Amino acid sequence: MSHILSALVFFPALAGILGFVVDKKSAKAYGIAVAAVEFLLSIWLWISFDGSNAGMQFTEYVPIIAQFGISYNLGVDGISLFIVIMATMITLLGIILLREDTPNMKNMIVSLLFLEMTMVGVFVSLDAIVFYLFWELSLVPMLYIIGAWGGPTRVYAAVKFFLYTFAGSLIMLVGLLAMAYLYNLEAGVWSFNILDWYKLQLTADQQFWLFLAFFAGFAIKVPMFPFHTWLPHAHGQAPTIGSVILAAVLLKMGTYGFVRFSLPILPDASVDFTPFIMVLSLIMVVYTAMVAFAQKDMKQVIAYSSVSHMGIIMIGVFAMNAEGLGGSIFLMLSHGIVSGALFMLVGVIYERRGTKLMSEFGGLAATMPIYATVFGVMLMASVGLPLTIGFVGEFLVLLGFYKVSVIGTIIAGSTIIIGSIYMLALFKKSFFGPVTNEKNFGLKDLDARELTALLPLVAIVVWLGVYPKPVLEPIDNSVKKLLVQMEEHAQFPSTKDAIIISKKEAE
Amino acid sequence: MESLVYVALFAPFVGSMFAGLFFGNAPRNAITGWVASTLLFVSFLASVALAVHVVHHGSVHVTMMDWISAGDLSIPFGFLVDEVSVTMMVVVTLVSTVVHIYSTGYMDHDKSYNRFFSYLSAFVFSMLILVMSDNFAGLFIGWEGVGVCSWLLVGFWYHKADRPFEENPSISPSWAANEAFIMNRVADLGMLVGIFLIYWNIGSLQYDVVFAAMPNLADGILVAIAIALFIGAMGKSAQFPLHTWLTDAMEGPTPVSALIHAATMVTAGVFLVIRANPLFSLEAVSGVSLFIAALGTFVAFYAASMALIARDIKRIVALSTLSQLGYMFAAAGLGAYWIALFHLAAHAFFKALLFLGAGNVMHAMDDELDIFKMGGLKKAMMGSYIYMGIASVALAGLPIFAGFYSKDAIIETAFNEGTYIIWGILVITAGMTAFYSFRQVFFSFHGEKRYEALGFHPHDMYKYVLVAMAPLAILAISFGWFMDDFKAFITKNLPAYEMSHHTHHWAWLLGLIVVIIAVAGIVIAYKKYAGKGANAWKRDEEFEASFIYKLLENQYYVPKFYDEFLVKPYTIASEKFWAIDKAVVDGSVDLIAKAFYKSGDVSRGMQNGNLSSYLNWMGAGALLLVVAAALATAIG
Amino acid sequence: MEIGIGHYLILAGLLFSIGFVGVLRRKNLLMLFFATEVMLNAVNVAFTAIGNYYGDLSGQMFAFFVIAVAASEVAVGLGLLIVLYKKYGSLDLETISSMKG
Amino acid sequence: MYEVIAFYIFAISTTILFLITVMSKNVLYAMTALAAGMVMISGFFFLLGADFLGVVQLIVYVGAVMALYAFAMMFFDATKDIKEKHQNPALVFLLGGLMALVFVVMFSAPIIGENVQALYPIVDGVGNAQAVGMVLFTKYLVPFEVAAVMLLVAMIAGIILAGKKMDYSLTECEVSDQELEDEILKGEAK
Repeated sequence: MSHILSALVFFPALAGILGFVVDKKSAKAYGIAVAAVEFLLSIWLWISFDGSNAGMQFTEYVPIIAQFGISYNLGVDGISLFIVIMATMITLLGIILLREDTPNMKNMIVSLLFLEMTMVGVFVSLDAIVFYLFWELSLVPMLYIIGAWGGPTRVYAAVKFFLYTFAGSLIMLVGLLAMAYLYNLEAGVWSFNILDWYKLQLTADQQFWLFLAFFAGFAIKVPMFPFHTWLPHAHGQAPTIGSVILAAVLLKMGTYGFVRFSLPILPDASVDFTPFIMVLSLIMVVYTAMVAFAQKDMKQVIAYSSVSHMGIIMIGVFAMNAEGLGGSIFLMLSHGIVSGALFMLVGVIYERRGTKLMSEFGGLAATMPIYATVFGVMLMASVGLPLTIGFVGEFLVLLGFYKVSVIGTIIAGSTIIIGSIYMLALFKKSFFGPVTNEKNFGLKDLDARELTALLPLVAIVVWLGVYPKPVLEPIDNSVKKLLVQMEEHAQFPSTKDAIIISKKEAE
Repeated sequence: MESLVYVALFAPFVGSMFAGLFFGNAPRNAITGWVASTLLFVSFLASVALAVHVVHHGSVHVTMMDWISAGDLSIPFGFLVDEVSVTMMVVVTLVSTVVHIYSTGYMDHDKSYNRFFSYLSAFVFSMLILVMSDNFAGLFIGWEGVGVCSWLLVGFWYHKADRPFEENPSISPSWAANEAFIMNRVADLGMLVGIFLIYWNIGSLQYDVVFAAMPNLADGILVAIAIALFIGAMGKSAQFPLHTWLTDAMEGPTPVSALIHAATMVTAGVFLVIRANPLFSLEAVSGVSLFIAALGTFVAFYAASMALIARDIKRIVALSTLSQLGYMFAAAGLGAYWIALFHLAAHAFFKALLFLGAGNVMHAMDDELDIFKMGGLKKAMMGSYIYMGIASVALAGLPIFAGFYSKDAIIETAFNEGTYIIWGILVITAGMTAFYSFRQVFFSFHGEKRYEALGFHPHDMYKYVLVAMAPLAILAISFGWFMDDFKAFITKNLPAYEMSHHTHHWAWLLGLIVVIIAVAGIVIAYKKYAGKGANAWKRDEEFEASFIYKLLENQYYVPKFYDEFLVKPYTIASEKFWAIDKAVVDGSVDLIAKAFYKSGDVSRGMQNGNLSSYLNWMGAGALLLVVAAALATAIG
Repeated sequence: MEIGIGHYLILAGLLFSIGFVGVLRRKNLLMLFFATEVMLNAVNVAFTAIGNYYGDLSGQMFAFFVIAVAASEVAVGLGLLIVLYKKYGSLDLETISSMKG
Repeated sequence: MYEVIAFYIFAISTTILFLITVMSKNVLYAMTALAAGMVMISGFFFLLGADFLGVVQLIVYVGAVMALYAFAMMFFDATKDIKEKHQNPALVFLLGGLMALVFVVMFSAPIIGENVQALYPIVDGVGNAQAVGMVLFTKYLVPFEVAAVMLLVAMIAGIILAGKKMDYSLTECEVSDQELEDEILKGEAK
């Protein structure tokens, strides 16, 4: 099965095209079936993945435009493997959670399957052009999902989402092309292969500008402060499934971009930019957490909390040691699962009540105990309670970042305080207290469909919180290799000092 | 022995999961309570067996599996059962078992009976992880775990509505739960920083490795680690200024207060300091240790002063807990770790007993907490009266009872260390302790039956519950008798703190002073509050209007201060930030979009359909091009 | 005094400007065409002068093509003018404003 | 000297004639002035040694194009003065004046690139028509053919546009014939 990655990428797309001819009534079943097959494929990928091999596996290489070095080049390592699995899993669960009476179900399924293709494609492509193609293509189905199934101001939100991220990624494209040009100058041949770029030595000036170009694309996607404002709009208007995938997977593309492009290709600039990134990320962590506290709408709280958590991921990426970087990749997974689940949960209550305002609720714990329990578990994972998935990543990131800046770690660590402030405030306002709104009295608790979507996430939250090793180990191996590469690749002694290679690797 | 460790650890977990099966709206199921209690008893037996094993064969160390390993970091789920942790285990499981059995009676009529046992057992599980872990990360798991369980249990009656601060200083159970959780998180951050410091300076989080490497570290780092860890301890053990959550946590059901907020969880901070004694006893961190002792002494006095006038029966007990935690920290800070641990254990017994007695009173009085509305309950509740009496005597530190030995040892330590100010304050506090604990006893059990006018019909707890409380009562009386055995046992692991010869010489006098002051406190309380008829207590309006009374009643205005200077500014800042986010950050993005729209709007005027004006525009453009060409020629 | 390229170019520039003014001020389409013819001729003079100056025939070639283009433009343009005149009964630009945006 | 005099005569006359073309209110005057100006322009070509171009100018422009204009004029009422509304005429002259000024300044500056080499040099001893033919049918063959096609297209377009069946619009097919006729009648009434 040497083409498993191609299968992973294109199976959903092909199935999506076929989906146009599927009967309307069976569209959801079809979607579940396809997503399940895709998910099983990704699980198979994991099973056949060699955890001890830190390099790229299952690589496929087909030249597309040979004279410009553009090729169809796929591969997966410990860093991308689990994000792919998470993407397929979240898509599957998201489709399961879709209501039967969703309007235009067929279109929804088809766009979700196309979205799945682009998501998987982004994380497995090793060619900058192919990467960019998937990157931009992912905007289209999401634009459609927000614009077609969203709330009252969906068009504004969708256009803002599209234009904002698109503007950033165009700058990134310029960076990618400049990178290829510089590679051509240096090596004499054209190549868009990321692995080739890893070997390229660039001057400090070139690295500086290239970093900024990449930064524009990735930072808007993450989204970093102050480029985050498209996110609350998008989340506020997107349908549940849109928010789930947006928060769980699409945001990770930004941080993944930093890990895959900025760090190894531009090690010196990455180290030089660390204070800058740190300041932005810390503002992101504290400021957006405070903004989240001020929200009246449950979904907005979670949207802003997403931004806040992405800040933690960002500082982990720039911790320049295996603990921080590995932790931040793990945190990408955990944030995907937890925020995905939280958005699903908000969607559940929104379906029942047609509102997301916290003031409309209160005392839900009494009327919907199972719902409250699942929400509580996800809340605890979100605030980083040990033995939930949220803690492992957050702990490692903060631990790793300590080496970069003590003050920064303390400020970032305040996330465990302010994170619990807004989350507990949300929980108290919606779930605790007497039931004051009579509309909340007869609310149904989670039904079978919702439980099918949510319980696997709860199980994963606990499983990876207690025993993260199967996931953490491949990540750790690849991260260590990445750091070694960075260190060898770095030109300035100060960079080499900043990158900490774990002792085992150093030997 | 390994299996015993796992039995001790996981029995409560199984109980919690079992109770959890009857979650949700499932009707009350008496089995859950009994299964959970039985499993806890099993855990207790295993702990005792382990204790016996430790006495004879030394400590047991097991590693269950890897938890987190990334980079050079490797954290296993490892459990260490040595003298210190086995003491904690026995205390925790014993008190927990009693509280569980008590709860089957106390929570009898609560509709969330199953949920309660699920939470309570989960708490015990977390607490056991906390004390048994062999590394700081594992400790942190338990640390946060008990925090969550405390959150769940304090907010157990989440359906109660918020009330204004003036009416109920704790506002509501859910509010108190959140306060407790968030305030603990503040301290947890300190703890995390301590863990990071340890990891990056030593490279491991295992206790044995860390403590072995401690003496080789630079002084500054040691001090930093000590401060960071102590900040963590301050949160969990509710030391000033992170103390306000403890009294508010009394919103939880009384068994919870007895177990979590008196006997076990709040002592976790003391446990941490004891556990990290190789660090805190280093010369380099003596300043921090002294600070710990001073802070403990301050808190002991501070809390006792508030207890003097408190009217809420649970608050009085909570404040006395706070005060006793201060004693423990004083001992630990002065280097007498084993005495601190001893007081911790003794305190766990008598304070749990006291709380459960208070719970009985509440149960009898239909959840009335105001002692001004009680009085003369002795007849109706003889059993509870005896228990409360025993516990209060122990707390007051009268001879024979457990508190006498442990507290006296702490006061003696303060004298021995030459810290006479600490000694003096601790002695005065001992008198205050005796006064307020008996004030509460006399108020509720002696004097006029004030409740009759209010229409209460008190009745004592179920018999089996009272029987179940007996072990605590016995230990509250007798635990002190085993002081020397305990010392011999525990000092295998902890530094053997010995009184100097000089102090030893004066020990009888010191003890006498403490006892006299304590007895004086009791006598005053009796005079004031136990009288009947003409001697009956009357409210002293003048005193209640005085500044000191107001100060104490408002807890030195600390909650007010937090509300005014932390909560409100934070809320306002959050709102402001949100406004900024919408107006400035998002606004500037929209501004770009609007600029494009506007330019389109403006330039649309050119498209007026008049060819002639199009030509004019074209001409202007052509002119521009020509000028540009001319300039280009001129320049280049 | 010799007539150099500068003279021709300046003259061409002036003629072009005259045509330019015509284009700008004329509202009658036919007159507009005249003005454009003036501009084209001015450019032709410039092309030829430059070609002569460099001793290169390309200048003349361009002039040829310009003439060809002008001829076809007149052919098509006049046809359109007739259509317009039939439709609006006038060649005044003020009356023809169907392109209003 | 003779060349200088010729140049200035031609220059002054073309300028005046073209100014008349641009400023005149009468179509007939304007066209006549244009035709005369073009004749004068051909004088420059002869002066510059582009004999063939001069002849082409005379034949094509003064002959064919002007004839076309003359015929076209017959459709319109050429004897009446044209009424034009001039909004801000000052601006027009300002723009034109600026344009002229820029050109004068630009061209009176020393020419740069004196050493440009001729790609298709004028060969001495060979007649201009012959030389032009050589270049036109070798290097510029493709553009020449394209120009030929273009002229053909223009011819057909001109015929169709001005052709007899012009009583309905080519662009507004959806408008019914009746409406169109009404509109035309209205236009004629004006």
